[in-house]
Amino acid sequence: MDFATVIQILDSAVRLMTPLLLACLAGLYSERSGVFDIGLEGKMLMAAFTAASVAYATGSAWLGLIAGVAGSMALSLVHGLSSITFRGNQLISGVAINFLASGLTVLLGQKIFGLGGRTPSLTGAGRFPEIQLPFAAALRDVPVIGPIYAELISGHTILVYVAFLMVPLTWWVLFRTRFGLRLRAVGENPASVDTAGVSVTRLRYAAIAICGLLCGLAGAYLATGLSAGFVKEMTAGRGFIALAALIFAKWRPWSALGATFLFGLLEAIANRYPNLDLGIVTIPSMFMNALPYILTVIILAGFVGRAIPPRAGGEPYVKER
Amino acid sequence: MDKMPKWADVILTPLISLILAMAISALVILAIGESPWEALTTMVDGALGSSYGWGFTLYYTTNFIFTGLAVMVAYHASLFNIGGEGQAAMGGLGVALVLLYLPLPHWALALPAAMVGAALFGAAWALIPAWLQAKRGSHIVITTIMFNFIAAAALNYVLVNLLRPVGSMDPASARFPPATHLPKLSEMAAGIGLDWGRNTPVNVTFFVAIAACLLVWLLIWRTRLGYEIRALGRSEPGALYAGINPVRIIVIAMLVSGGLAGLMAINNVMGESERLVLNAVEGAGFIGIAVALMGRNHPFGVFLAALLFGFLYQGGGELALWTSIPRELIVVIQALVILFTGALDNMVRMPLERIFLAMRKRGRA
Amino acid sequence: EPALIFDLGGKFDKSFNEAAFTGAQRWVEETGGSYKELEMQSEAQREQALRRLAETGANPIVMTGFAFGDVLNKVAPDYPDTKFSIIDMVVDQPNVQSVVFTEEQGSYLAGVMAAHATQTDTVGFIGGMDIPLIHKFECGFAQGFKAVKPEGRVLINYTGTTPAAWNDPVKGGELARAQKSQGADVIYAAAGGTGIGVLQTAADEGILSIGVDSNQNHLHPGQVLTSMVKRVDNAVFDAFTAGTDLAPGVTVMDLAADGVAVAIDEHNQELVTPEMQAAIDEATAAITSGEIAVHDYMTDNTCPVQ
Amino acid sequence: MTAGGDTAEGRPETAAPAAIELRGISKAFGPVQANKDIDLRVPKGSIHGIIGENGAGKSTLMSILYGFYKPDAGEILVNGQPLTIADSQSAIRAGIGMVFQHFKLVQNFTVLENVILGVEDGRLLRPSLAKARGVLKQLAAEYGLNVDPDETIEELSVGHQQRVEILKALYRQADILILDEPTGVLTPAEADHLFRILRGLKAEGKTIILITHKLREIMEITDNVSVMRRGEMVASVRTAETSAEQLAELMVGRKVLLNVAKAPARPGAPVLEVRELKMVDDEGVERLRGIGFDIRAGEILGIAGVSGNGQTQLLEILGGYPEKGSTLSGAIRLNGRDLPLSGGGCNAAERRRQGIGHIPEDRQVEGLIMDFTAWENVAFGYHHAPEYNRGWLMDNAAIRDDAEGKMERFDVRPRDAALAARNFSGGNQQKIVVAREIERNPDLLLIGQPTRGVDIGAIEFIHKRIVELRDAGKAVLLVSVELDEIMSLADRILVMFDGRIMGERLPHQATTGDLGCLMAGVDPATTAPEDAIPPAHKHVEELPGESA
Ligand SMILES: Nc1ncnc2c1ncn2[C@@H]1O[C@H](COP(=O)(O)OP(=O)(O)OP(=O)(O)O)[C@@H](O)[C@H]1O
Ligand SMILES: Nc1ncnc2c1ncn2[C@@H]1O[C@H](COP(=O)(O)OP(=O)(O)OP(=O)(O)O)[C@@H](O)[C@H]1O
Ligand SMILES: [Mg+2]
Ligand SMILES: [Mg+2]
Repeated sequence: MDFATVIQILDSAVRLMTPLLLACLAGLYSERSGVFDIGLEGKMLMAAFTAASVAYATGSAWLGLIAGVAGSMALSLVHGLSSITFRGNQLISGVAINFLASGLTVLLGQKIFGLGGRTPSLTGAGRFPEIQLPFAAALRDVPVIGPIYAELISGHTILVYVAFLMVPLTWWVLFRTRFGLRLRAVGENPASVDTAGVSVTRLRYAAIAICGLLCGLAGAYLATGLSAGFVKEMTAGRGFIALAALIFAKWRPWSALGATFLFGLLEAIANRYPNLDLGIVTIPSMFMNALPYILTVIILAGFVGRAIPPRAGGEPYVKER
Repeated sequence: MDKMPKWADVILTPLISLILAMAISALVILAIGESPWEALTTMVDGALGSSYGWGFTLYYTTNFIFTGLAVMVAYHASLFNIGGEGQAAMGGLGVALVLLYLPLPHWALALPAAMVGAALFGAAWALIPAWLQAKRGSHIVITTIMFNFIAAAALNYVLVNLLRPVGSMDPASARFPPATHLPKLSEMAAGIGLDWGRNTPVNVTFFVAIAACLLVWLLIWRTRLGYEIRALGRSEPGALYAGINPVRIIVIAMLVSGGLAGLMAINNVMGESERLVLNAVEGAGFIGIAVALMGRNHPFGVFLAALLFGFLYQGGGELALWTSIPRELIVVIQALVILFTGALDNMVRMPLERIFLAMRKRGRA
Repeated sequence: EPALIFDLGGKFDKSFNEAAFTGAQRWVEETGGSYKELEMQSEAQREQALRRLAETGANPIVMTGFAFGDVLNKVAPDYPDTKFSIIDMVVDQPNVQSVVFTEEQGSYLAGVMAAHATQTDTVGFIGGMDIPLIHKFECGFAQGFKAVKPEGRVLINYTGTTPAAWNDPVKGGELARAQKSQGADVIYAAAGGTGIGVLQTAADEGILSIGVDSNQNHLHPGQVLTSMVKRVDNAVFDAFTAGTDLAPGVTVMDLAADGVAVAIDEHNQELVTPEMQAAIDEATAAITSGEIAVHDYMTDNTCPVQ
Repeated sequence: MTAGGDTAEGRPETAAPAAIELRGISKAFGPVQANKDIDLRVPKGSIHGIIGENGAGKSTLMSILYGFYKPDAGEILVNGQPLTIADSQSAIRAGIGMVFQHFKLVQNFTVLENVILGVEDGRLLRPSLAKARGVLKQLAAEYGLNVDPDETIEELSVGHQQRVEILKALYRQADILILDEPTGVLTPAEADHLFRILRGLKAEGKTIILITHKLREIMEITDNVSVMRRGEMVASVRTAETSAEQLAELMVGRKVLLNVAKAPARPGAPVLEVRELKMVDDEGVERLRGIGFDIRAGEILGIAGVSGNGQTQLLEILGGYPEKGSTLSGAIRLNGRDLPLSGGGCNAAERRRQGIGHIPEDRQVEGLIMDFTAWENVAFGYHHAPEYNRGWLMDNAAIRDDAEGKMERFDVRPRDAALAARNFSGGNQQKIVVAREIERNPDLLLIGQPTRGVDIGAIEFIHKRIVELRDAGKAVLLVSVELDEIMSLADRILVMFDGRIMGERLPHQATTGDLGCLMAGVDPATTAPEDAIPPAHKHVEELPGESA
């Protein structure tokens, strides 16, 4: 494997990890506040659909982005209603949201565009362009650094940079601000927050809204950044992988970066080497495609140490029984 | 003292939730420019209006009973088994292997043999997530989801490379020998001179499913194992105190759960398609979650909820077949039913409780 | 009144279901007739749908997809007066017409074109779900390519092993990029909705792509080399037109019968050089005359070229 | 009108507005009426005690005052001003601070983070943390409230965690401090330290409300005391004008014997022998550091100690379910036979078969399945017993019969075997557990905190049954944090501290001061008396009637 190939694989990994990273951070906010969310997949899907629809109708990727966020937030609100206000089962709510998104996107898409749930292909300003960072062209020929800068770092859509910036930002918010302190506290022991005179409900809704926002970005990136339009079920299980990455990362932002990078890298390698020839055996492509799932199980089996979720996670906060 | 009578909790709450889900569904139908009333009549007619419709409704019901019971048994041990899909798919593989490779002269022999195969394969597929949960604490929700994906990949590999007859386009196994075909309910009805549900897939497995309901009820509420499953599900420290081995119970509960999910293959693989096709489960594993929840984790409730979802499935199928409403509408309706009966049930329960409390206070005064 | 049944992928699958729909629409436009259509919702419904249509008097009944084969074998004898037509599968019944396509031949031509268009001597193939039918496309494509460029390279990727593999344009795009980075400059996508992503990325990256099933040249004018069209629309149109006189037996829609072809229209005319056209014509002639026998992967699950 | 009204009116403090005045407070949780039309006056600068049985509604009342629950009816006046306390924020603003019975701390936060939570200055944490660090240092100096501000809560002992809770309140500049059962988890010395702090706060003019089950503490520190029973305020009196006996009677509504009458023990052969028992938990912390003792037939061995010093682990090991991932060494012998410490033979079911009964420390988490019916719980742990089974199936009718008999004999109320355990009151829940374990006639009965949070009437009953079991020639191991209970029940007393046995005493020789020192890890026999006994202990010993 030569240097150029490594760069190309890394470049692909960056693109593939971006939706995972955004969704993973989305889950991080929600779960850190004590609300488990297996509906990331559904929210991303809904966002991808609304983003693509509006981007197509208006010809503006930015308006699409806003719509994507709105679509995802709407589902977040449903999740909030069931798991915060009505203290329902968070897992079930998540399952329902995934179903809802998978049905509604096609139903509405078919009604609006008549293409069996697909949106028409986006062109021009309906998509987020790849951004060439300054001096990318000039530096391209500098050895080592040149390709890294020009090909790996430069040349992604804005949402990729946003996703990466979200990591330090999330870390900062979580560990350096009042909001972060309270958010972490409410996921660990909501009663401590409540007795401190801060509303548990409001904090959790805020967390869930951020979760919706980030899932919205992830979905919009899928539909208007990576590809040019919506295709039904286009999230293809990425929400679940993001969830696994979140557990792998033990609910920490920098680790989330690492975990999603690992999954992105795996997929990039599987794409590049569909039949991985290890000399003695050749791993068939069917196995390579299932590899992220198998790996997730292996990781969860505790080879990275036990992941302890936020203590109040999954439990509705009940003051009066 | 409970806040409201048990019947209200068991019947009234799900019923009102269901009505709410239906009301929202009606709005969705309106939003896509169709008539909810027409949709409803099409569904009722198609699913319940004839012995033909019933034949299909009961066929789907049978599927959902198995997956619903599977979710329910695990739930009593407070395990959330989302892996019914993969376990049922693997159960299909078990059925196929038994029927293709064992010379079974008669369905009455083939049925128990296939049941063993289905249950074993389904249980085996639940074993690893169970063991990981019990021993390493990895979250069973995630592992079972992953195992669904892995099952799909594995099944694809097996069907395409191992079981597919050469020259066949179809990633499906060969047909099972005719001797192993299960009697359809319509044939049994014809046997007693009744013209009921001709050409519908519902078969003897329906009775197996009902027997499974009874057995699961016995298991959970009448046996020591069930007692231990329920105790562990309610309190792990309590279970330890009582000498119940959590690892053992988690593994057994998941094996039973996976086995039940696997048994679904008797209905769809052995009873209906009579060969193993890709994606034979068609989401029944996920619907099992809703069925168990709506059924309040009681076998009788599971039966009723499975019937409801059987109706939705068949009625919705008819809707998509004969009207211009896309089939995804069923998915939306299912989602709403799951949401309202499973996650938003307190939205109904809380006001109901208040009403019952007020009534009781007035009664006392 | 004829009827058309779509398989589980649905009417708008960007693949043969959609092609069948197009054929039916054309028949409606030309004859002013009307037809019944159904979309499958679940496996168990196949038989139900067939019987219900037969009982309502629909004739002929056309269905797309090999998955109906098994059921049709069972149902057809019960309705001897009804004519059935099944696409992509052979069913041996007196009232059934089986329509099969020689996708390997069409793909062979696509391979020939790709070989002429490539400047890097490397082309790519991206399949959807990893099933034998798609290997048939892959193998034909590789044969055509190697016939022109024996030393060239064909990169092969499959999107996945679950039905989700048909609907993952993101992964399709990423696979296309991976192939491009390995030198491929023409990529053939046989992957349903995933293919949309492949074509899109190829256009974005300035390389050529080849569409499948329906004519997809118009999606990115000037950047789709061609589309390997499978004239399912013709099959449906013919069946509808024949009506109750539909001839039973196996109809092979091959290159000679215009069942498969590489689409050349105003969107890709400029890409087709005279020598490429000549090569296409030559290969077409050789295949129709039997001089070249394109191997069908399905017959033995192997492919003579790698 | 309650007694409180009369006494309060006659008092000189009424002239000044009370720090707290509650009028007609009512609160229901669903069908449970936790507080019924409650009036309470707490004069400024006083320490006010509140006592009452388990479930009497004390915590609920205080939580209402703190804005944690909303009252259904009633009025709250702070410093004479009517005030609606909508949430804890408004309570904090009104100068009210509360230390809850179950601490409301974030376990993996540092002390500093816990202190500033909810009262941060500004959006960024850094300035708040810096400021809090300064204030804490000052408070520590002022009241002797030392805690390392950078330690995480889970690393702190319970006593220190409580300090953090008090610091939280003081940091919020509370003038009125509510403490809900603060001493349940403290050693006598720690409790004394706490009381010194409270006196210091009182001297500064702060008002303190103290909830406790321990009459001795009420007598020791409060100025006034209110008694609650079944959600109602039954009396408010000046502490100086009442006695422990009178308060106990007010609490339960009848005369209570504060001491158990029992014949001297006639110990027989050893039933349980424990030798050099060591245990290291999964995090590598040594919880038991070599424990050894014998219990003989017809003897009650009491183990005193502050919770968290290895008693829980000891009970779990003897009960057959040592903590997951722990390593054990040493030996346990029952009736001369070795019991396995690990492996297949080491589980609670096996121990029961060998004749060990176990009343666990926490009935709600271990002893009962709260969602099971009473009859299902009667079989809990014994569900394999032949009399409860018929072949493959459990014999529910037989279990139910048995349960009804037990409920009858132990006076469990309501006598409805089909009621879920969670719908019984704490005392009755405990009676179900006690009935189940005692009526099995075990050779050895392990008992953890038999009367924690149980009302005085039920305590009396449970104590009697334990003594009866002893008199029937059985061995009893009694673990309790209540010194009074240990001293009145046990025939011999061991004191545990930090996984070790600090010493052995006979009840009639021991004093609370002596035991208290052992509980704090100081052996008065080996240390000079001056250093060992904290000054406040003299005071404790002067209290009448309690420690004998
Ligand atoms: N989800 C449900 N849906 C419908 N009916 C239910 C449901 N749950 C319980 N029931 C009804 O309530 C009755 C009692 O059920 P169950 O077996 O749980 O009772 P139980 O109190 O545990 O009885 P037992 O003490 O005999 O075990 C059943 O006969 C059943 O008809
Ligand atoms: N959050 C709640 N929801 C429902 N019921 C409650 C709640 N908190 C308390 N109760 C009930 O209200 C009653 C009074 O409880 P409370 O905790 O105030 O008693 P207490 O006097 O503090 O008892 P203890 O001595 O055990 O602390 C009890 O019956 C209890 O079960
Ligand atoms: Mg029952
Ligand atoms: Mg209390």
